[in-house]
Amino acid sequence: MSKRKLGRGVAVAGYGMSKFGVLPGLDCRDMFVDAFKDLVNSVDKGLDPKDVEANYVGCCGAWNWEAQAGIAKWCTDWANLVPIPSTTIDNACASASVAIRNGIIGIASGLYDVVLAGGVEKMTTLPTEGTTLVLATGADKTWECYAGYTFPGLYATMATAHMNEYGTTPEDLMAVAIKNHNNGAINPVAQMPNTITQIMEQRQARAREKGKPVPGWVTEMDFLHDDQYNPMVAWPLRLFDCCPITDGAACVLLVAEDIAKNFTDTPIYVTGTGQASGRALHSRDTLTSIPASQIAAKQAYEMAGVGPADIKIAEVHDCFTIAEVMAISDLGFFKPGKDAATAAAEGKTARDGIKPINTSGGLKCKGHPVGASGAGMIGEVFHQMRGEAGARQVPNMDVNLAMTHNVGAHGTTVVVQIYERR
Amino acid sequence: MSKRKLGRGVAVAGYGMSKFGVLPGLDCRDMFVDAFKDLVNSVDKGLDPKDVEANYVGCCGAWNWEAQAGIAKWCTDWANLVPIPSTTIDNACASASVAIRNGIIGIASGLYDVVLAGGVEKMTTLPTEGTTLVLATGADKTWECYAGYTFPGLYATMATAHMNEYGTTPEDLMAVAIKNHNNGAINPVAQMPNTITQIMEQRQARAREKGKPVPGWVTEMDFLHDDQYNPMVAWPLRLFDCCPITDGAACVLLVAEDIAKNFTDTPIYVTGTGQASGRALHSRDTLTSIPASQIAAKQAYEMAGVGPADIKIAEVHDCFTIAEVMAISDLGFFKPGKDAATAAAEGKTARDGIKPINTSGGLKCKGHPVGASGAGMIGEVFHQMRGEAGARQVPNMDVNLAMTHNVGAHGTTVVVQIYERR
Amino acid sequence: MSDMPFTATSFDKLCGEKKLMATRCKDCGKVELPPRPICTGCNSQNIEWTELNGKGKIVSFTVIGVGPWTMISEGYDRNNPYCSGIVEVEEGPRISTQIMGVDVANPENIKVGTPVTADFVERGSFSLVPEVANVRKTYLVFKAS
Amino acid sequence: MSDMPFTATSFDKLCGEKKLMATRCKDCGKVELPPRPICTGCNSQNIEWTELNGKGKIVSFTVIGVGPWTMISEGYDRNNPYCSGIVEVEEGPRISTQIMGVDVANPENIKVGTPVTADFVERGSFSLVPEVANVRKTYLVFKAS
Ligand SMILES: [Zn+2]
Ligand SMILES: [Zn+2]
Repeated sequence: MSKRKLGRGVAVAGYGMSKFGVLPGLDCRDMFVDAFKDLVNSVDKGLDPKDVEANYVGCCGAWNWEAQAGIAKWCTDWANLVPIPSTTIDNACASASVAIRNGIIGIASGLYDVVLAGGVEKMTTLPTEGTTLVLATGADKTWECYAGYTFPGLYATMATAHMNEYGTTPEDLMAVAIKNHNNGAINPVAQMPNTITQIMEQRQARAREKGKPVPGWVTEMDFLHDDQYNPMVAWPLRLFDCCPITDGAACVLLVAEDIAKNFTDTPIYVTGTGQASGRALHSRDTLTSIPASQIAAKQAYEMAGVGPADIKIAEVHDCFTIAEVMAISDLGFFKPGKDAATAAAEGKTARDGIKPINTSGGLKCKGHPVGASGAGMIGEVFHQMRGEAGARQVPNMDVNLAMTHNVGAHGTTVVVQIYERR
Repeated sequence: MSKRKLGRGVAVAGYGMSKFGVLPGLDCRDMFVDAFKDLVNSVDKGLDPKDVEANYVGCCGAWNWEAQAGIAKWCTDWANLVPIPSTTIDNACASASVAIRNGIIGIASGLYDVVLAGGVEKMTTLPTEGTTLVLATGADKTWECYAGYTFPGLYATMATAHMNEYGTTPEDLMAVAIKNHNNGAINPVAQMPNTITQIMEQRQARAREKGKPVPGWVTEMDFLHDDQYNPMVAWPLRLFDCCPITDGAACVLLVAEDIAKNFTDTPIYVTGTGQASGRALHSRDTLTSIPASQIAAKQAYEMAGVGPADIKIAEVHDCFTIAEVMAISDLGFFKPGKDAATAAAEGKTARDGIKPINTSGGLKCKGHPVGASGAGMIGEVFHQMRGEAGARQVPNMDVNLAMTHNVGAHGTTVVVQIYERR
Repeated sequence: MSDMPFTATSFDKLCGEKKLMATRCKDCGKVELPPRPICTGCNSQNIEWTELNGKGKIVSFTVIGVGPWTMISEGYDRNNPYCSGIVEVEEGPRISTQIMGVDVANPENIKVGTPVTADFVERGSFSLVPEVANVRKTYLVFKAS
Repeated sequence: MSDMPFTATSFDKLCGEKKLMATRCKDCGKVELPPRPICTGCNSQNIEWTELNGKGKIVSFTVIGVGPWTMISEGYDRNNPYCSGIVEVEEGPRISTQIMGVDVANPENIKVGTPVTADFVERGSFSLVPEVANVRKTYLVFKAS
């Protein structure tokens, strides 16, 4: 296979999102409408909804969480965009990125000029056990779930392998959570807008108020080692190694390159896109990297004509801390093993580090409404590349080239995309 | 919106399907593999699986019927096509057509040359009540299902409106079933390969064997009016107005026009594609046609540069008999009302009629594995256009231009595609 | 009520208070039932709640024997079918609804155009998942007068 | 057995007979567990069943407190967690499996490379839908020796 180019350039001209969090009373279409309204407001030169020609919506679990199939068409309807084609895509936690990639392809094909694409997820309708089970259906039900596997369990198995192969420590993983909380704490749209220190202090204050023994944590690592406050979810992963359960929707406005300036003076161009599939965990040659990430990244780099060193910032899939460690080596930013595992602890992936990763706070803090998360990632790079990230804006760096990396399930789908601001 | 053209031509070069029917012991990926194997065998000049670059799979209910989300990637895996991008699409009963349309768009964009696309559904794991409910989630759960609506109920409401507005009779609808059974009876891959007469005779013979009173039906209409043997499902629709519940998978091989002859000397070119969304039934201006069908058809006709009179044969969505009546007027083949309602009874849509419709036997007889049905439709036109339909080959007609029309849910998604043999 | 979002949850809550509420576009006046956050007439987001008088007429209908769980659990089955249909309310919009008080044993006797009035019933929900299915709520229905 | 399709259903049926069966490519010899209808080594469809000796070793693992329903219904929970992991069988391939007979209270004591042997247990199924969840079947598990 030779290098692939899209037949026509595509740009991101707008971004919108609903609240991310526990949103009682709002169903998928309600949240999608909130995201769509926010998107319309984000388009600098205005968007006439009548110009939108197609809607691609990622969603993983509405079939079970909401007893509603084919959610895209109801989102289209409630946004008053009928009769445009509406396509519901389920690629687990990469659903929104696959939806967006298909929107990009739709424009590249010449069929559309203006496409709405994103995702939505309503996850808090069931108790945690039910949500765990619905999420697990994204893995191989027959050959993984029957073995007792849950999503935290699958990533935990990769963490165990990483520790065994490279000497990675639980503290290396905790450092990823600390870094992402540092970013999320200054992200006004984050579900968990607090540093670990702030969370510690809140817990201590609450204990003090209730007249209970006040935990004597001094450092964030003290807190993260506390079995009561940071319990084991799937050994060796603890609660703070895991992203929260989130309701939310997010979407982007994709437009053909030649008309992008009609919508904004600062569009973000999609210069590379890659998508790959992976097998069940037990059928892979490695447990310490995600092969589909490497393949999707290679496709995106080749299409964009750039390499890992050229990427200024990246939003990568950190549903679990170990996922970020694997991502930053699979994407070529750090060497596999120790180099990747210690990048957060050494400040290399901080906002002021050599390769800022997940400046939004990542899925860990921003929240992970699974079908929508890939769109949320693009939101962060859209804002960073346009200098609109406020307190999170990375310092001393012109963010003219950025990447999103979205993993479906435990690596059975990966989408990598590269964006350029010209 | 001006007329749209695809940036690059696309052809169908192969077709495969699993058995359609009740297939105990086979899950979605098993059936998809059967369809894929059949597809590989169908490619005249051979297909090296390594040349397949993407897989789009439609599926409506695996989330509930099989507790497996994101089925595309597991189909890709079991067909040994990892790591190609795999996308799961849920647009209710139009899922396979939306999957195929996105495969077409993928090739048109320049990103792919060879794409596998189709669908799969495993519907017989639950009792009828459960299956009814899973299907209903394709409608508007909040505003239709809560009102007691099921899928037969929604189409029955359209039938009631059609009868009220145009004087359409139950016998007009029964004539559609009789015609489709006449076609399905000579389709070796049909789930119900029998004429109504054959079914009558089987039932009479069975009664005779068991020493029970033998029903005295003389005509097919006698049988179809028998409340015991053709019970009411949702008034005015009876059992034989409804398609069966079906397990099955089907897929097509899509290739770029410029390389189509590498695969076969008789590719079928996709010259028009249209897709539209529709609202819930109560929010439409009409109950006697499906607006999204008309819009999707207009797009497809404009892209192909042809009109209804040019189409030689069509596979249209006949999940219920009333659906075929509405389809053949929405697509412009017959006038709305009496003309469309009586077309089957008058033989106009028979194999030797002026506009043969559903020569395969339609969903009614071929079977309706909901997520796969759109691919099955293309199979029939593929065979008819290549003169490979055997006993079903339409007489005295060069089938060089054909159409597929696939409705998701009760018209919330419609895909119309036009094919040309050059 | 003025601060209730234009959602199904709000509508359900209002049904629980036996109020049949629609949304109304403050710009073009279009009344929407089901309620909507964006006007289908003019795309306005300038929406308010408005109470309906509960009167309407049957636009079309069916009689169903095998319904979803929410109906099965109420005792409806092949021998005890129910009528669902589309009702147009006097204020204009149409909604899907169960229609009570009609001759379900003889559907040919049910006439399009029959006047109906709103009523409310309480039932379980719509899902294969018991945690969701067992949540009870108030449903809008219509009754032939 | 030679005529059993290369499906999960066949594998389950064979588990019910306490047979741990894999598939083997007749062209290139590759053994596959889980069984597969198409060889991942050479794309051949020329496949046969082959019985495994049931011996393997732990490749990686985790210990889970909140499992899917199929585990919850067996009594596993935060206070009674279980170990799931990946086992490489002597014949080559790897499979996900529950691993019994390991120190789940002290996961740091569970070692990659520990030898295990196949065993079979009976349980309910994996679904939120009771009709599916309540179907019992025989599962392959591995036990630390
Ligand atoms: Zn208005
Ligand atoms: Zn082989």
